Amino acid sequence: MGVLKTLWSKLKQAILALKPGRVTLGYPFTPREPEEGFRGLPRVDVNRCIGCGGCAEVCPARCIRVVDTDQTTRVLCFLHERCTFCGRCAEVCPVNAIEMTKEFELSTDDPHEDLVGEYHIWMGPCERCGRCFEAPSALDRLKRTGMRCDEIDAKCAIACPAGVEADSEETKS
Amino acid sequence: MTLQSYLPTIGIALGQMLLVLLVAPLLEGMIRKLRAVIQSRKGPPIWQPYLDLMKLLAKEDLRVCASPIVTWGPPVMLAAILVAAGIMPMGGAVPASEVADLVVFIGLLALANLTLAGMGFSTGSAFSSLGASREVMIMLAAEPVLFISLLVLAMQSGSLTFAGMLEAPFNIAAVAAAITYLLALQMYVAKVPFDITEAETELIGGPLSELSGPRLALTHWAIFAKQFIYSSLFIQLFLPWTMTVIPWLGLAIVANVVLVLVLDLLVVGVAMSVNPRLRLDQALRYGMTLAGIAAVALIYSAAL
Amino acid sequence: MIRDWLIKKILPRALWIYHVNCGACNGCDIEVLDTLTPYYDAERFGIRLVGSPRHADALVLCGPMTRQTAPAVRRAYEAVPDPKVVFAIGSCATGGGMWHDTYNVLGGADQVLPVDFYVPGCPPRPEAILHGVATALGLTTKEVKAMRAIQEGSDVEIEDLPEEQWLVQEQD
Amino acid sequence: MDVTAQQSAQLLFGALAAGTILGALLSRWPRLCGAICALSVAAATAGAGWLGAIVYGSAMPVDLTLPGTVFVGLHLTKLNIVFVWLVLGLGLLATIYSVRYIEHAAEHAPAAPVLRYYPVLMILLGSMAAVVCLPDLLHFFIAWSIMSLSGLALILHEYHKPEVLAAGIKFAIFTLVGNAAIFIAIMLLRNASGSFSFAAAQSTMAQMLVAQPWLAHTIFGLFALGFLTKLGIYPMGDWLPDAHPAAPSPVSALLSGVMIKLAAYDVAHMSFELMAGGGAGSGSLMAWGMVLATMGALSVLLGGSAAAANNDTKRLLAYSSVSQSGYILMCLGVSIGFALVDPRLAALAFVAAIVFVIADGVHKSLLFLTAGSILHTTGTRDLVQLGGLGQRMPSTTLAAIVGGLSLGGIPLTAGFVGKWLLFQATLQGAAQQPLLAVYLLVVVIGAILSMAYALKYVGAAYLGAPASPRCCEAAEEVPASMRLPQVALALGAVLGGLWPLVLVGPALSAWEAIAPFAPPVTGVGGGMLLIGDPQIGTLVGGFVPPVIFALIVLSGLLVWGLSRIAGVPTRVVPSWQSGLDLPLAHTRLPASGWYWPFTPVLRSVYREIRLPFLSRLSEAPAEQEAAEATEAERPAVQRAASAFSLIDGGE
Amino acid sequence: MTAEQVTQGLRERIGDALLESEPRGDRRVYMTIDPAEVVAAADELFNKMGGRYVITAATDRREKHGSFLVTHFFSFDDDDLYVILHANVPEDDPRIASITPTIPGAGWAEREMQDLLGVEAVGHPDPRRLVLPDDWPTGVFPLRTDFSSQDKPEASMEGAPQMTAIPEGAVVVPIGPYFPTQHEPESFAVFVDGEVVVGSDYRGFYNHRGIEKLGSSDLTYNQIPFIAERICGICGFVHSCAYCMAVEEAAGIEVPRRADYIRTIFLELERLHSHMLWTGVAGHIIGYDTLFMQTWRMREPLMWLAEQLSGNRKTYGMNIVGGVRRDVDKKDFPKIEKVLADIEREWTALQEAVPGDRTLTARLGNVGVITPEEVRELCSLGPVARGSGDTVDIRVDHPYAAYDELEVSKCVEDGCDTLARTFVRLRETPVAISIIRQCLEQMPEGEIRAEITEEIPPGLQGIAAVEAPRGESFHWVLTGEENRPERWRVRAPTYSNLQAVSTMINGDVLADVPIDIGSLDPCYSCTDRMTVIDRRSGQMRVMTREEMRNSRNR
Repeated sequence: MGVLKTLWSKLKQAILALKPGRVTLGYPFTPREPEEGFRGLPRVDVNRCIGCGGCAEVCPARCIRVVDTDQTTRVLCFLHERCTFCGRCAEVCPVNAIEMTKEFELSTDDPHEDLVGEYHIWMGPCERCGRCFEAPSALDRLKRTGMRCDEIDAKCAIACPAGVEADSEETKS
Repeated sequence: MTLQSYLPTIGIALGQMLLVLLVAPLLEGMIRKLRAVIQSRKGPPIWQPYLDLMKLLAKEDLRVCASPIVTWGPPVMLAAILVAAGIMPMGGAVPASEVADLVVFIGLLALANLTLAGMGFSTGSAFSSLGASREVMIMLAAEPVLFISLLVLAMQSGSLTFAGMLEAPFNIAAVAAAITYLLALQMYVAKVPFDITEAETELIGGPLSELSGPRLALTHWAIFAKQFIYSSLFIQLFLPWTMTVIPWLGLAIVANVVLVLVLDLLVVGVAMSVNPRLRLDQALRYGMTLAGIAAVALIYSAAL
Repeated sequence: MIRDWLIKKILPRALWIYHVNCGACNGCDIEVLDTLTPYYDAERFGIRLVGSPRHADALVLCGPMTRQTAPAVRRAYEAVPDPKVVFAIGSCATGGGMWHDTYNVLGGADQVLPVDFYVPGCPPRPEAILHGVATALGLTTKEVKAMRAIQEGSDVEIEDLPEEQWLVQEQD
Repeated sequence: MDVTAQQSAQLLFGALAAGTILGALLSRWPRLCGAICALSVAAATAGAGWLGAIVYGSAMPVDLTLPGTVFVGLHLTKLNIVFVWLVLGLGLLATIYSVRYIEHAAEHAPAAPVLRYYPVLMILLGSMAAVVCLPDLLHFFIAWSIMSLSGLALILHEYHKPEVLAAGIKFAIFTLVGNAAIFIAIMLLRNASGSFSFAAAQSTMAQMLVAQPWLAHTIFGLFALGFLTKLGIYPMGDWLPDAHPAAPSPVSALLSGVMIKLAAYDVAHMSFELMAGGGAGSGSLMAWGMVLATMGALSVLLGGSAAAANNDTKRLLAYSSVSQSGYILMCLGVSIGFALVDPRLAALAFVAAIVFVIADGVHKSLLFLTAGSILHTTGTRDLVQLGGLGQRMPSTTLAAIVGGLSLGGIPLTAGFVGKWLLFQATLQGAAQQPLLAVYLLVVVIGAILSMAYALKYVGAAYLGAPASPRCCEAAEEVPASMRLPQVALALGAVLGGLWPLVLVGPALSAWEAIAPFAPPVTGVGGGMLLIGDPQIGTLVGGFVPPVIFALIVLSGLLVWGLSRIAGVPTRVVPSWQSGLDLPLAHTRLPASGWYWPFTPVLRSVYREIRLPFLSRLSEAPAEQEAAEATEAERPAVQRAASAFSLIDGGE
Repeated sequence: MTAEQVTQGLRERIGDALLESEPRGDRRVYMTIDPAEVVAAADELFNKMGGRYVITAATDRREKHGSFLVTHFFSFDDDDLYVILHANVPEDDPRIASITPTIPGAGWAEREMQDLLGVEAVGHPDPRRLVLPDDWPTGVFPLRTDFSSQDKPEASMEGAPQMTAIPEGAVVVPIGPYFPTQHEPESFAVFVDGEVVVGSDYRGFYNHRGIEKLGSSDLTYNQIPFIAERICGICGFVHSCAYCMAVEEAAGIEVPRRADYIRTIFLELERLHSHMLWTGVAGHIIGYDTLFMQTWRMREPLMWLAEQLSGNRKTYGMNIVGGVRRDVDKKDFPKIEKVLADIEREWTALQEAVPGDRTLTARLGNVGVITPEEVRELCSLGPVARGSGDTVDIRVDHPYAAYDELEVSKCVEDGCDTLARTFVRLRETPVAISIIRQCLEQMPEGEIRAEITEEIPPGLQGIAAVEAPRGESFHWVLTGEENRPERWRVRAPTYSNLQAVSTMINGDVLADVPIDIGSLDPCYSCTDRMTVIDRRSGQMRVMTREEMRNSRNR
């Protein structure tokens, strides 16, 4: 009797399992976009970037390097191989130069070559100092060295070509 | 009879062996497909086991010890199972009836089991030794059911040869034997819930855990072949009428293969999809209960 | 000869995987498992998760290589029969992730083993893992490549950038 | 012709007598002494061979007198000559094996001098050869007693060890009781017939079965009690598992391989010639047959379980002897039961019994010798301590594997032929006597148990990794004179399996000799075993080992070729331990852990008869009790401590 | 027990050794005691008053205070009270009496203290190395402030774990570091006689990544939520949430109510996916792959939903100190409702099928037994405790986020075995669904993130406990200078539960061990965590372009 009961319960389970039918997606042969709002690979609009380095400052994985190769060139180097795609860089960017794209097909056989974003920023007389970034909250405030951070010049805010005067003025004291 | 007169028998047996060798992986492939269907997914192609085996034949052969049992175990295991396949009835015909009977058949399968267990004990790893120990224990639970339920037929027909057993009358004892055989089929083929020997998630493959490359391929092949043999034997011995209605032997063999596929899908495939693996003691209790039922059937049929 | 053919033609269609966590947070491991489940069903390609490295063709590494796991991972690598492929899944296995500089982490998986394929992501979506495996198997092609850009106004070409030594402010 | 037979008998017993004397004289030089004794046994074996040829050449049994006497007659039939061969063939191999084994043992234990070994061994062989041939019951009893006494002396060879002494005393007590039963039976017969002659006993028994059936059955019962004691049938054969391990290994081989088999001869002899030949009704024969077979079946199960649960090489083998004796007795019981009802079936069962006797003689001796080799080289019998000897002693291992396969009853070995015949016999019998269906179940379970214990012996000792480096790393292959007997026996086991005629042929002749009233019906030719059923005119069982062998070789080559098709390289790697690097001794499953959850069940099945005064003498049972006690406590202790067992234990 | 009663009781027991007692609201009481009386105090709190031991933390405060701070945390669940017991251990004699003999569940925490800070627990029954790798040099303590976050002692990849004595006749079955049912590296050496477990030894912390060091050296307050989230890939949100709440409590930041609700939604989404994941994995462990496939199929839409709501399937990246980063929009509600409805429908069918399945119940019943007494002694949590009749559920007992306004029913079973733990998880799943529905209904409009204008002053403390799918996740933050915590201590629920494994598996059969361990829903990466935060050196160095591109490790 018990055996029959077991068999019946097993049969029911099989039927239950058959109900949804085959759900397997066609990926990778048919493309499949991530959901709206997905945070993929960050890309920098190099022409908008003002080289403030705020992204490097807040990055939890510390995968963004800011290097000044000479007095007029600042290089932002994104080491995507250890990027966690948290989107903090895009969040804090004062000029919205960073976009979290939907790219997720990042597999590669050579991450050190392929998973790099290297952005050479032309630093004009003002922006090279990077002072136009102001942290969104007191907790994010720059406390560390690691950025070239000259004395803050109030005039900069007015002259800023990136159009962040209002932001800068508000948060600056 | 001289030994030369057995040459045709040897030829037919070799033919059956080849058939089982080639068809057995298909059986596994179909089962995997069925499992995928029950699991709501597409699953691998049905010829996947062939690809697996071919791939394994090209992989490096890692050895943990130089024991001849480990070196020769897999070929011996597969050979023993193939010979068992060669002497069993196929398509309603038993060419090798006088060459080997049921006792030899069981002995050959036991040789395969013992070889597997021996291989497990040889490596010195806890997983494979425990797996080997379990293999013997499962044998202790499963073989009596298998043997006794087949002996019921032998008892009814008074003969231990397969040719004689095909003639066995179909009565209540035979039905009981058939049911116990069917209920224990999962145990013989060592699939979930009775894949206790290999138990990937407990013993990382048991006796197979130290095998790689061609030796793993042969062992897998032997397991697939065993699956075919046990299912085929059920069709042949307990449902012989399915074969006798087919006039032509070639067709009967095809029908045999098809019926084995159907049986395996319905019983093995479904059962392995909806059950968790049992613990060794639970499996043993199950096996011994079935053995007890089969024993009653045997004694009843002896008293008939 | 036969072996070469088998390795080239058959192996990619029957890739058995052994999963090795070198210190991951679980995220990647779960996503690796997820690729086996009905929606993604890696078994379509003959991929199977196996219990013993002896049966494996591919090692799937997740997580940053911690000091404690490194010897065990190396043993697992030794235990896999040739030919073998090593995948590094997730940002940690690719480049050490957030932990790349802590005292107990050696870095990415390639600090200890030769890695053949990397799938970054934190964790990578199951699709990304499938894509990585499919790329390795030759079913799809690599999508990502390095981004180099120079702001307008600069008169330097990337190729022209000198191989001089840069003054780097130590970040971390 | 008589002269020649007499001469060969003279050679047989003369050589053994010479061996006894020379062995005693030369005991100062162990190796020389052993070699001389081996030579004399070889000469005796030649005599036996010659004698056998003569017996087989004549249609009638051969009668002669025991050399050196004028009144002690020898009666040689095709049945007992098989046993004479077994005694001397295995005796020869055991003696050859002894040369280096005893030398080594004597060096390590001066308390067990060679003087107490070879002469006694020669006497044992002589008495065993004589026991089966003596037609006079008194002479028989004297030879039987000499055999028992010399056996006791050899068991007590190392009596300075308490467990050996205890085992010897246990053997003595059991044998005393058994022999007393035989003696009383002989005296009762003598009382009735007025003569010790077997022929007279036969006719008296025939009358008595009609006139005083209860007395006749008492006499037979007493005989059975005595012989079953010797045969090692549970419970009266409980001395066996203690005594066999206690004796030096070549002696264990002889005790297990030969001596207890002589009791099988006597059971067969007494039953057929006193009861069946004497004209007992088929009903009482069937009753006796079933009693004997039931006791046999019981022994099969008990011995098999105890063997599968044991962790001592020689003790495991000794228990397996209990089990195999059970098989023999089962066969004999069926044979006796059906002797008058269905002679064809009786013949089948009888043949099975004789095949079992020969096959078990061969593989059991072989396995005891390999166990002796282990003891010789590692100094231990404990399977828990052993392991991984395969790489250090390849020849012994190969021999042990063959022996194990035969013991386990795997096709193409001698052991399988016996099981095959037994299956045929029980199946046929079950159609007539449903009780035999139960025996069929016993045979099935016994067969699987035999595989389990054979695998345990071979697997735990030779395969895997060494558990205790102390024991196994110093192990080395034994000298050639010890390897030779092992290889010879292994070849014998394979030959018997591949060409069953060498086993079945003598057994059939023996059947003809012992049961002239029954026609032979089993057909055997060449390498084939075929059993036909005259009633339905078809084959009911068939086995052609050469064909199976050919098939295995062919398919083996096929799959081997398949596995080499890609020509893969090999690499030696350490075993996979989940990424850890544990010492092999830790991850090796000790023999005590095999076959869970059956081991505890199996262990409890066989209830050893404990003689209270002996357990005080012997340390071993005390240890065992202590071990059991701790085992019972262990889970409780663990659980109590487990609140923090991760942490306690410390460093 | 109120804060006053606790203080009173403790004062009676240890008298003047209670140096200071400072209740903060009704829910916290901070005490400082003389280290000599720590065992007596622990005994009083644990055994007499019936408190639950939470964790021990040690902090290197030698620079400022010249001492190590050893802190034991206790909880009174019925009264929503946490008791924090500080003891200052002098720097020249870093030793304190071990409370492990009194509270077995403290064993690991004290070993960890010895490993990482070199504060010796005197009288510890098993002072073996716990956390650091086998090849770690002795006498180097990574959580001390003089150990720079830049330091990496040379790895030799040698050295083997010390194993406890192996019982006679037992075989060591290494369950891990790499074992198919454990998807994380950790090693249970199970001692097996036949197949019966007669003992075990655990070597974990393979996943030790140094999180606590990162969290008190390199990272700032707002970087830590992301690293906290990566303590665990399954219940990461729990950790980031608990961290943020601890900082918020320390700094007195008022989080907008809407943010609380959003956190609650994600916490429950996480519980949902975690329990479904567990059910599948449990099925996989016992060889029931269909269960695995089907539950994970049910779970997948949840992952897509999470991706849509947060931008990632698992590491949501939602939390930040002061609130959350993304709003849950009204237009997403129907989608959430639909996913929940689908799951609820299928889950109900599953929930009905499991108790009637004889093979499943036979496999899960009566194995991995842990009695209520053992639960209390070993301080087990979550479904492990609730499967043994303990009613602790932080959501109800110590409400946080929006739970004080929601109806949460506790799921308690008293089978004490693996089956009971399974039932707890099966029943908690619909509860989680109902909580999310309540959140969607009751969620107020408003800001999602508090404006933080002030820097957080050093020396403040905050604790937060969150009911993770596995039990109580406990975070303690001691604020420091330079915009980063001085000490951040994490106690994942598995940390307590894992210590119960040896008790659970003893006497079971080897075949049950994987599912016994699995029934904890163990999360080794949580347990092995450890990040600490450290100052950057700010040094300059020269590297080539190639080097810069290839540099990964520093």
